Amino acid sequence: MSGFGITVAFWILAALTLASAGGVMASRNLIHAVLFLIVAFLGVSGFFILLSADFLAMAQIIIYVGAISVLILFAIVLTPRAERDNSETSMVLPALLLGTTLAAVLLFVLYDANWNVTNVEPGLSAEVLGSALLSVWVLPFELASVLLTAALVGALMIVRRQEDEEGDSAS
Amino acid sequence: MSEIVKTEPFVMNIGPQHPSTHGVFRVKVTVDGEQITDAEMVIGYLHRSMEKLAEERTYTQNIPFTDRTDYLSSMSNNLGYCLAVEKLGGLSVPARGQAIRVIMAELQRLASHCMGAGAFANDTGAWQTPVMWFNRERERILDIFEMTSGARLTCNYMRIGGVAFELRSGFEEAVRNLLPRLQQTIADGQELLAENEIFIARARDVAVVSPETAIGASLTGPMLRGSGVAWDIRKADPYSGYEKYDFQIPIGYKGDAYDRFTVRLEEMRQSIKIVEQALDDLPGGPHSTEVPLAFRPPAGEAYARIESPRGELGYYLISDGGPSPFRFHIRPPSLINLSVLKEMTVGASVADAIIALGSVDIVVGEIDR
Amino acid sequence: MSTRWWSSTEFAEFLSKLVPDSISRVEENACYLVPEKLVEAMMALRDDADSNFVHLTNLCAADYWDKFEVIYHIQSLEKNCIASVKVEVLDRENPVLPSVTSVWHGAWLQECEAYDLYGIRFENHPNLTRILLWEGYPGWPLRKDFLTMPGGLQPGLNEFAGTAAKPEPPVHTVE
Amino acid sequence: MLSFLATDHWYDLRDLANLYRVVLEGLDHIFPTGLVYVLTALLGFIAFFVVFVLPSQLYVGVYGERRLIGRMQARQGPNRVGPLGLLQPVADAIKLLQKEALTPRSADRLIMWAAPVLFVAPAILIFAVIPFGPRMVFADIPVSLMYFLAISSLPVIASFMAGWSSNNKYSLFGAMRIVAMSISYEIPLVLGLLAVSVLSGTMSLQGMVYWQQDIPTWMILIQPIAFAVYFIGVSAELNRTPTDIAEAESEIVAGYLTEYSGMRWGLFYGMDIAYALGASAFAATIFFGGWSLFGLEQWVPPWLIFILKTYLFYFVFIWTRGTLPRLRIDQLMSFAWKFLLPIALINLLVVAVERLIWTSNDLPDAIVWAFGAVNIVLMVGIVFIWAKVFKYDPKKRPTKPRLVNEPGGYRPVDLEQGGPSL
Repeated sequence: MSGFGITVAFWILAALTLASAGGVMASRNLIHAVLFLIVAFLGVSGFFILLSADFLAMAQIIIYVGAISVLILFAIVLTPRAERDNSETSMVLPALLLGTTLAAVLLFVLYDANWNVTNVEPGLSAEVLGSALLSVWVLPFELASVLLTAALVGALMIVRRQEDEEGDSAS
Repeated sequence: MSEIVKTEPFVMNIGPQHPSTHGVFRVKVTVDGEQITDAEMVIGYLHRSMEKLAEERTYTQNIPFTDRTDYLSSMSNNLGYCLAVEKLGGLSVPARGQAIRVIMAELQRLASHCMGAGAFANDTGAWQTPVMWFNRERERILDIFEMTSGARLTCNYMRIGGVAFELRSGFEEAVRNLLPRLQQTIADGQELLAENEIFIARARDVAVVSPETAIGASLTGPMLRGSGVAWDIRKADPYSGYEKYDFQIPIGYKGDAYDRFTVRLEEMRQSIKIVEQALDDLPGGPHSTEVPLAFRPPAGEAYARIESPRGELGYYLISDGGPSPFRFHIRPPSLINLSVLKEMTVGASVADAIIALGSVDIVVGEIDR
Repeated sequence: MSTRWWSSTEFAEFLSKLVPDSISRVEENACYLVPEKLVEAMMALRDDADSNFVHLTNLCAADYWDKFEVIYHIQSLEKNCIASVKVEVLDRENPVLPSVTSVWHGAWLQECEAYDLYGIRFENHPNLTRILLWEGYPGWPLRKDFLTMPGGLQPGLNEFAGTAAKPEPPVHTVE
Repeated sequence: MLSFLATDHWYDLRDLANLYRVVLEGLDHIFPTGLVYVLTALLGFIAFFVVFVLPSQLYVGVYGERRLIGRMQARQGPNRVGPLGLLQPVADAIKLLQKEALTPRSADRLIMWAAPVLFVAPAILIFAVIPFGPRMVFADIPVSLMYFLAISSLPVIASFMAGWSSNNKYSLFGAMRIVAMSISYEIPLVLGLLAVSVLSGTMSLQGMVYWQQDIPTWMILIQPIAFAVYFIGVSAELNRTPTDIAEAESEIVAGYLTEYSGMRWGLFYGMDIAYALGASAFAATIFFGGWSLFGLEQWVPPWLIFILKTYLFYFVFIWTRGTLPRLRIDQLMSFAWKFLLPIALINLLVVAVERLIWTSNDLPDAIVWAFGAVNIVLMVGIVFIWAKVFKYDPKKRPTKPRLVNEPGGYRPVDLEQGGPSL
């Protein structure tokens, strides 16, 4: 990471991402929060591009912006309005405590970690990523897919209604 | 669990200003997701109290009112009203007048079904193309009306005891030139819509009305025939000499929106057959009997009905011997066909409700009168 | 082939066998039923195999200054016959009649219309509302004495009395 | 293969990159180095947009579509403003600019204002990776296929914002429909394109053009299933008939655009066309050989070939719009999940096997023709089997009503012996 343009882009992206992440927390309206979240996702994908990880950046946009945020939006719209807004909670103090602790730990890790500058060529092509996922990391990859499938089936089971089952067995 | 995972129902207004309500007609639907759980129609936006106005005017003066009830089939409305007055007064119509009335009524049926079929195709989402194709032919029929009566939409052509004027020269040729074009357009409609996979997927099994429901709900016209009930006033109770013509009653299979559409298309073909026969042996003689302008029928009552494009159009007249009717009641097929609106729409999606509404082929002028 | 009209005498004879005491009087063009027995008689006419009046074609009301009449045109599709039945409503102040929606669903909207324009209340109607005019419209416009009724259109008056300015509808947010 | 014939002279119209380079070199003498980098980006966008997208939008998208649909609907179409009505799009734009952009009182003002802006940005970005010629691609990134998919998933968010913020029930319906549609059709679309990527072994659009030029073939001949899946998926994402349920004017008035007016609406309308053009350009690149035309690109300007292919594909969009009715949302959903997704998966499997055979046995390039034949046979077979499984028989369905001579009561349908199947 060098060069004037890249540095400027980094700071702009950082400000944008942090500001929109703050917006996610601060906004009362859940839809606004999700829209802020989308901006944060876009900012993160911008960082990936700055790191020459094109594939990851694109995957970030497709999966997080194109699919997950849209699903969240869909879920919010279909939820009854009474349960939609960010309501007050009595857990403000514990949450604050937990958040501060977590931030402290993360900052410590950031400070303490040994940030080596390697000579590895930056850039992660899709081929390299693909072969790594399906050779070295095949077990975690497959485990993740099994987990996701299980979650999918579980979600289906939860929302499945009684009358639907009857209709299915009849047909 | 299912109580927790559910969507929130909300009330949505379809109309009175909506592209698919064909006029100022409004349905208040309660929607759960895309599914309709309740439907309530709100009408009366076009109410002009014609039944009250008609009690103040003479029998002849009332003919233009009938034009304006069902404004897509003014000739049929004229005919129904004149038949009722003739029945009340015991008048007869000369053979030529009857034949001209049949030709006009059938051309009007063609024009009205052109509109109905095209608008229904528009409701299914065929973006304006069928509407324009059918309207092109409808315009040509309206040209013939203009040539005959001087007006395109509100013709005011029938009179008590016959028709207003003799046919213009060149009428027969114009109609004979028109009929093959109409055949072609109907064939196009058959291919473009009735045999279209998407159209079948949209209209088949949508808004099904069982024959029992249809009869119980007093449906008439293509709505009733679509449910497989063979009932056509032209056959069952012939008027104006319909018994002389050879035609058949099209009836549907299941009573869904698709059946109603195909029944309308087939009725257009049958109408062309009737017009051809009527033109072939158009009798000579006078076109009308002499009836005084301030016609005073004897005291009594009469109920005359015709098969209008939308169903059984009845006129119920009570006379007290005066120059104007004591009671003038129109049996509006559009309104009564809407009796099954709730049955057709509840449980369906919004898109299907639009199809259901389109398949009824309502005219708001007739609903509200 | 044309539709056979049942004459009033034929109809009265048939119905008196089916539901006794349901006919109040017989006139030349129609047969008058007793309001209390109306639904029973109509149900019997619909279900009896000989009459088979399954289709209510037309339902309308008429005002004869001193009384109302409600006219039913009922027909059989299979036998291709039609009959005209009437019921008198003598009470002008509070006209009430049993509803025939339980016999024919098709009576629903037509009874609503008769209620809207004549003010005849049909008992046991599932949802008797004004359909053509708005709720709260003063008077019943098709009555012969509409102009003399309170709230009716007075001669020389250009506006309906009782059409007060409506409040502006509140803004609803999408739920 | 002959090498690319275009020279480096700036007047060689076969490669507009020359002109662009000359301009940049000239500017390089004037401005400091860093600024030229920024100017390159700006100029590239402006060049792409002004030279190609804007005129195409106005004249193919607005004028051409209206004229052609007018022709299909037995009417004239715009023919009053200017010769042959050619100035009609300009007049429309001026009219839209003059109109007031209304905002309902109970709307979410900020989001309603931001939605058209967010809708426009991806429409411009999408053309950044489309190769117009061998050297005429603005950003030749190695994952341009992914880039295209990523960018084309963004307008959904803008449409949703538009629909939600208007605070109108029709708009909300449109927003919900477009969201549901896009997440359903995104999956078969990606899987279909993945098969293309697997076979050609690249994710770069320029790489795919070169691949098709080298074989030489068009991808549509090799992978008809992928093309069918792409076409259906992209029509659903773009709201073109028969899948325009998000703007279905006969059902939900104008969907998420109901409350928009003036140029805000105009931006949505114009950018809808730009997306359709982008999808057409993408299809022309991936499935129709892009700027190559079996050697002809050495004499004819490649960008011209490419633009003509794009317009040809766009014409199919117009054609379907003028012809087909619209499907219902649950039909579209079940079609996407029950038909398109399995068929895309089967296709992906078959293509992956073909690719494995090809690369592991070191077969010659001509083998892709055999693959193409296999794929076409497979497609026909799958559709045939599908029809058999669901007992689809169009000939047995009655499309005309029964005819009777005598009136009477209900006539039961006789379903015995060769009767109609309902």
